[in-house]
Amino acid sequence: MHKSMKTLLIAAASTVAMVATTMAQETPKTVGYIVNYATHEWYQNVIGGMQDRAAELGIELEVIDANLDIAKQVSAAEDFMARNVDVMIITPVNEEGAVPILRRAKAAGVPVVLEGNPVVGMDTLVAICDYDTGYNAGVEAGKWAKENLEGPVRVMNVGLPLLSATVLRSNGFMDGIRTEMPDAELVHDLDGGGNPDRAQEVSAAALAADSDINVIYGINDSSALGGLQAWRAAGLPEDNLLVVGTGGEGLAFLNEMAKDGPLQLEAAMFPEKVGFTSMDAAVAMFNGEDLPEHIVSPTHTLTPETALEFYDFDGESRQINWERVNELEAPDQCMKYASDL
Amino acid sequence: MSVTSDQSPTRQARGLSLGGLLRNEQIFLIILLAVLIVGLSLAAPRFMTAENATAILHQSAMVLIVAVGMTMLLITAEVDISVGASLAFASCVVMDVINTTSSLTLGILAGLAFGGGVGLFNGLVVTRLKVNSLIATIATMMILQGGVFLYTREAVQNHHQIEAFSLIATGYVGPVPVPVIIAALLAVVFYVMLNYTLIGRRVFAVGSNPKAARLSGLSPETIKLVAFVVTGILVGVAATILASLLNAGQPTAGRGFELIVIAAVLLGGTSLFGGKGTIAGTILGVLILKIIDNGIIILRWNQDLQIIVPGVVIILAMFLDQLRKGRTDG
Amino acid sequence: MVEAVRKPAADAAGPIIRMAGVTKTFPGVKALDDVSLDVMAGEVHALLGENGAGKSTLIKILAGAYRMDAGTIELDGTPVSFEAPADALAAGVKVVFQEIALIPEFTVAENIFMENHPRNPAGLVDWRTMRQKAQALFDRAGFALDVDAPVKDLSLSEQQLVEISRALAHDARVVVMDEPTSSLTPGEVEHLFGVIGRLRDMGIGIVYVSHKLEEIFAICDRATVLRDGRWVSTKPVAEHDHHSLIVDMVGREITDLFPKTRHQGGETVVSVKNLSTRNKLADISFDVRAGEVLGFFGLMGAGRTELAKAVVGYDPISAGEISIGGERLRPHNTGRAKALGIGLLSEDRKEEGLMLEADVTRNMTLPSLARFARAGFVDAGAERARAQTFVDRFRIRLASLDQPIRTLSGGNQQKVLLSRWLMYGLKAIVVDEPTRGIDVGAKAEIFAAINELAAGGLAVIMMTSEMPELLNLSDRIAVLAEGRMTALFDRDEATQEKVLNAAIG
Amino acid sequence: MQQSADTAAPAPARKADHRLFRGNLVALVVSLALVIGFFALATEHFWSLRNITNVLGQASILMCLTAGVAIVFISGEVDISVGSLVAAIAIPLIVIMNATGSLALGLGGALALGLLIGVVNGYLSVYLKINSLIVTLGTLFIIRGLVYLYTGKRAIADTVYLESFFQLGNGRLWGLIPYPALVAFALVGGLAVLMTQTRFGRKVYAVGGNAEVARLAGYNVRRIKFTCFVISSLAATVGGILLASRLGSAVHVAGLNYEFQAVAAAVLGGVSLAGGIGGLIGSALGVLILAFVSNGLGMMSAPTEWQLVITGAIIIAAVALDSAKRERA
Repeated sequence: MHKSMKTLLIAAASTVAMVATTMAQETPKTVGYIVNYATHEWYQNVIGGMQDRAAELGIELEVIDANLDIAKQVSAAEDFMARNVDVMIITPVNEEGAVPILRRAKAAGVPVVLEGNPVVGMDTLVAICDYDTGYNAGVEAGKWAKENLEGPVRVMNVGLPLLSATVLRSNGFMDGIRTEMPDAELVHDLDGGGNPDRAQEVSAAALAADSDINVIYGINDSSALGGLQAWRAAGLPEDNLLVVGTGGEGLAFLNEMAKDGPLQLEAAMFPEKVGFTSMDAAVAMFNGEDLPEHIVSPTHTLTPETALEFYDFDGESRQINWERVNELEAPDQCMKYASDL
Repeated sequence: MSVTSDQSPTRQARGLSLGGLLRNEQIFLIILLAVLIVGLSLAAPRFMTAENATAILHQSAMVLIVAVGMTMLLITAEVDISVGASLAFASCVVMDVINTTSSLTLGILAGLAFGGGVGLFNGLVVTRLKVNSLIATIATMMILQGGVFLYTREAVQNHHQIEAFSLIATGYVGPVPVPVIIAALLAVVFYVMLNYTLIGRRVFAVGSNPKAARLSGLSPETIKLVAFVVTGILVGVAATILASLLNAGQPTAGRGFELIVIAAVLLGGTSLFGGKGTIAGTILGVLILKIIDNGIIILRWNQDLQIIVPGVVIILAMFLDQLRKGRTDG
Repeated sequence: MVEAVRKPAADAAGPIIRMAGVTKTFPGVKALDDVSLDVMAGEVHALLGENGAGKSTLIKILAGAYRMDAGTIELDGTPVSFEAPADALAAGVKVVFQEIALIPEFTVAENIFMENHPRNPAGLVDWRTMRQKAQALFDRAGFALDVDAPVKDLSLSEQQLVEISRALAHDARVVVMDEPTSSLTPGEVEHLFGVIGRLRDMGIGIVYVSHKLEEIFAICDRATVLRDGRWVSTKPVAEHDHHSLIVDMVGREITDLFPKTRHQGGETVVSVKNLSTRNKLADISFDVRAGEVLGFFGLMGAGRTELAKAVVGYDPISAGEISIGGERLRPHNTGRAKALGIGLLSEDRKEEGLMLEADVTRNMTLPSLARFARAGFVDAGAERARAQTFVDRFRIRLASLDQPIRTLSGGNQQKVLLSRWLMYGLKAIVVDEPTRGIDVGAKAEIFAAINELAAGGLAVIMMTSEMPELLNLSDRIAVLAEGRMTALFDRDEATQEKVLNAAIG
Repeated sequence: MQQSADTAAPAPARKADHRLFRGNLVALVVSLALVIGFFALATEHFWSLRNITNVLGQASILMCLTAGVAIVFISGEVDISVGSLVAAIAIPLIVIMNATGSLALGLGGALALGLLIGVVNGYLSVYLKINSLIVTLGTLFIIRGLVYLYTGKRAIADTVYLESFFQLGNGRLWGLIPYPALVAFALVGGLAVLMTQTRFGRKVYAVGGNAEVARLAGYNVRRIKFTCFVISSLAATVGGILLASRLGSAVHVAGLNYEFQAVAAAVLGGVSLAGGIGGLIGSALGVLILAFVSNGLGMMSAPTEWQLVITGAIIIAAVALDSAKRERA
């Protein structure tokens, strides 16, 4: 899958303005990426995008997995600094816990690109706009609901209060849906832990208490599909239900969309593109370029029809359609940031 | 107080005194359960509905399936911490094998075989290499948590779309969810096995006094090994349900599952030191923990309480157990 | 054999310790009922009684390990209260228990100063001073022990000396010795008596707990006798003879205790050839015939229990072969042994016999369960009925078959365990110290049962350290020393002296 | 001959248990050397002063936790609540520091909470006689839940940026030895002296070796065990403080699963679950072995899954070898 992607990457590269400038300059020898959770599909695709871009540019990419252990993330940064990597890319396990890493990296003179979550004292962050992603999906969901759903909009949010990013998504979704359906009510605001089994369990209990909802929003696909599975396990009818997923990190959403069931909207965030952009930002940092504090990676709300424009899906694997993805425009600024919470 | 005489068919000489009632752990748990149900019904009108009762049973099913095996294992004075990690791995195996073979039967068998295989490995490490089962199964847990990602980098999706597969978790027989029926059947089987059969009696004997059991011609190692394998197979059963429930094999699932299972079994009055335990107690333990879980969500309390309350309940239950023991021992 | 080292009790104004009206009840048992004991400085005071008479309970109260329900303890005429072992130690009372109370991983010196490690000015343990003090103690008491040896490497008698040294290190005024000679060779016993003499010369009061009468006459000044938890008598040993002591202890003549039955040997049932184990036994061979009692005698550590466990397939063997009824015990495990018809009645009921929380029925039917099973299901009715026949046959006293076995007395527990094997039906049984911790009345019943078994054609192998039991019950007597069989006597040719000589090895 | 306080003294002919540095530690030291040697040869970046000192700093937190857990094990009890404790004590530390600007007050607050947790664990286990595995399993849940409740599952940032606090977890002595490593070594060393060279420590070994013997020797067994729980919590608190400094915040998910790692390291270091056996130097070596394995595999770019598999296998192998050795003896 990655090899075929390479050819597409070359075409894609020229469309990114920033890349054009970095290509002309020096590239770092080694880049170290500290991923917070490499066993998650989202990050596997981020790494995939990063690896391919690195290979493209002739950069050696090293990856250390913090495996959700914040202390291990600090250790990984130390290890990279001991190995004299030229640039570090970090997806913080926790925003506050990464502050000393940045201080130490600065002292050691190693530039850092953050991915995903902002940290106090950072230089630059490559991330999607979480609030905007949720908001846009909310607007689409509101439109869909107007046409297809009976009764007032009642939402079950399978959320993750753990991270500000996921809180922004949920808030954005509710704000967005209310632009179309001002009476939309948040019936259940759940902590689904971001993983499918917990999401399923929490949703099942919530649905047993009150199953009078017609929209399930999940802050990632695991949460959305966990909520949907709980709905199914409760034996509820699927004809007056809209499920909105977020992320598009793996195959699960494509699989579900292929069935043309209640999952009608997916706020896709294109992890491959995030990895790609992060690598380019690392190169720019290495060259001492002046980067914006927030480099936005684009997102887009997919429907079962448009999903296949962005991803080729054969039931077993998916391939990103770079041409289509690179047509997307990302805003310079997000509507809301974590600091606005 | 005596091993399983609460269920003994030949129960005779026990007076129904107040002290006797207090000493009977099941009664205590039933009272606790009743208090919970009444309290929650009063506090949240939506608690006492058929839908919610069904949901609670549904949630309890997977825990109970593994908990009955864990009860048997704890009675032999061993423990298995790896069940959560094994659950996740086995659910991936189930889905993968069905995807590959398009056979529901083969997939389920593969799940059971995988769970049983993990149980066999644990059992052999404990009985042959003489590694303390707590340590051995913590290590197995690590190996499985790592191993599952060597097996699959991502969730194993449902590519087979076999209709019957999704019914395992989400189907109903009348008003009763299928997993609840599976769990109930297994609970009955294990109840009968532990109380009325040769193997059940041997399980208790090995846990009560392994040396006496050996001198009586039994092989404690073999019986413990069987208990590990049986627990593992039950993990396979639960994994099949989990894969169906999530419509995918999830390598990240099952975190903390082992602690909930063990907590429920201990709450049910099974001893950590072997020789003592009942399926009825385990059922009550699972229900109590799951009702607490459910109640917290229904009452819209902070979900963080879901990890605090079980902790308090277990310590409290053990404390009351200690008080009762103190009284009988004089 | 034993040198008399008796010396008149030192004249003292009054007793160091006086216990009076001591009463202690355990659930279901009144262990002590109004018992008194006083100990003078420089006397050796025997505390006598059969198993279950209350000796252990009394000295545990004196050690502060148990708290009494009623009664008083006076130290130099002042009432004191022993709430915990620390109080007794502070009062100068040191009990040397039969089960040695040392930490095996610690050195000799550290064990001696366990209560009170010497410290240097920095507050850290002063190992040098500790070793010097220990050495000084040994020099004073005449013990030849290495202060740096870990206790786990010492023999039992050496460990006992460490215990006594602990008492000396504490400037104990009263030393209680609980059956100190039960694990010693005659030479070691003699040495111990020397030590006791020296302690007495130091003005220490000694309570000497034993039921070996010759030792009492050899070293004790006064004797207090307990029976069934009650005080019977306290008088100078000089006023006693064997007969009067026994009468005080047993309360009746005990001639009927050992029914002297002679069994006719039938076919060979158990045949052991060149048996060795890795740790203990070396090259042991013997045969046992149906209907015969083969008694094995040996001192502590001679390998009796090891032999018992090896013969029934419990412990692994390194060489040799065991045949039961002409068939090899192979594979060497208890399952095969049971199938061939041999089983063990263990010396340690609690650790290796009983399922304490389980009821009487379940304890009794453990090996026979398969008999009561149909298609894997246990027929509880048949099981109970069968158990009831044994309860009747051995007159096992219980309230109900559903009673947890831990609530039964030691004798009744032993009868249940014996029934366990009788129910199964063996060709040969190994009984290891069958009367340990059992009261006198029940002892006779156990003996009668063993005789009955042999008369019924069972081959019986009996391990014992009790000389009377050995000489009266056995048809033949084998003697173990240091893991080897050193003698085999016919009943008529065996005497106490011959057996002991063989046991010393 | 028995100059116990002096580790450099020639080994006495007989094995004596109270020496600070015991014979069976040799095996652990050799294992550690083999691990380091292997990775030094197998990977490029492993064998550098910077990396080796890095690992010492990284291992410091688990060293503190493991020291406490080992002491409780030696006393014959179990403490698995330390993973949650690490997250809990960072809260008063950061909150007080933010409010007062004083590191000392923050440390005081952290130690006070650690003390409280130790007292609760000890009281429930020892005085209410509830099995300590259950108690600390319960408090593991409860403390984590309370941390989530209090923080709303959000990390609390250090907003005063005290240099002293930053240096505590991130600085290096002479630019070389990480301060957290120094703190951990001092703690382990101090506790090792406590366990081997003081009356209290010797009593802990006796209590764990045979509680009844210890009781007969006049020890207050309950108080000794209780004290062990308190020490364990305080040692874990020190680890938690170091972690909080390295994270510059009180992170609610800090220390997840550390209890398992600490138990594994202690057992690997020769501490018996049965009590009375093992020591703190051994436990610390156990931590270092696991830390160097983890670092080395990271340097080889081995994925997390392999690290988990290898760690699990090491634990089973170590305990199996140990029990085989004991059986032969």
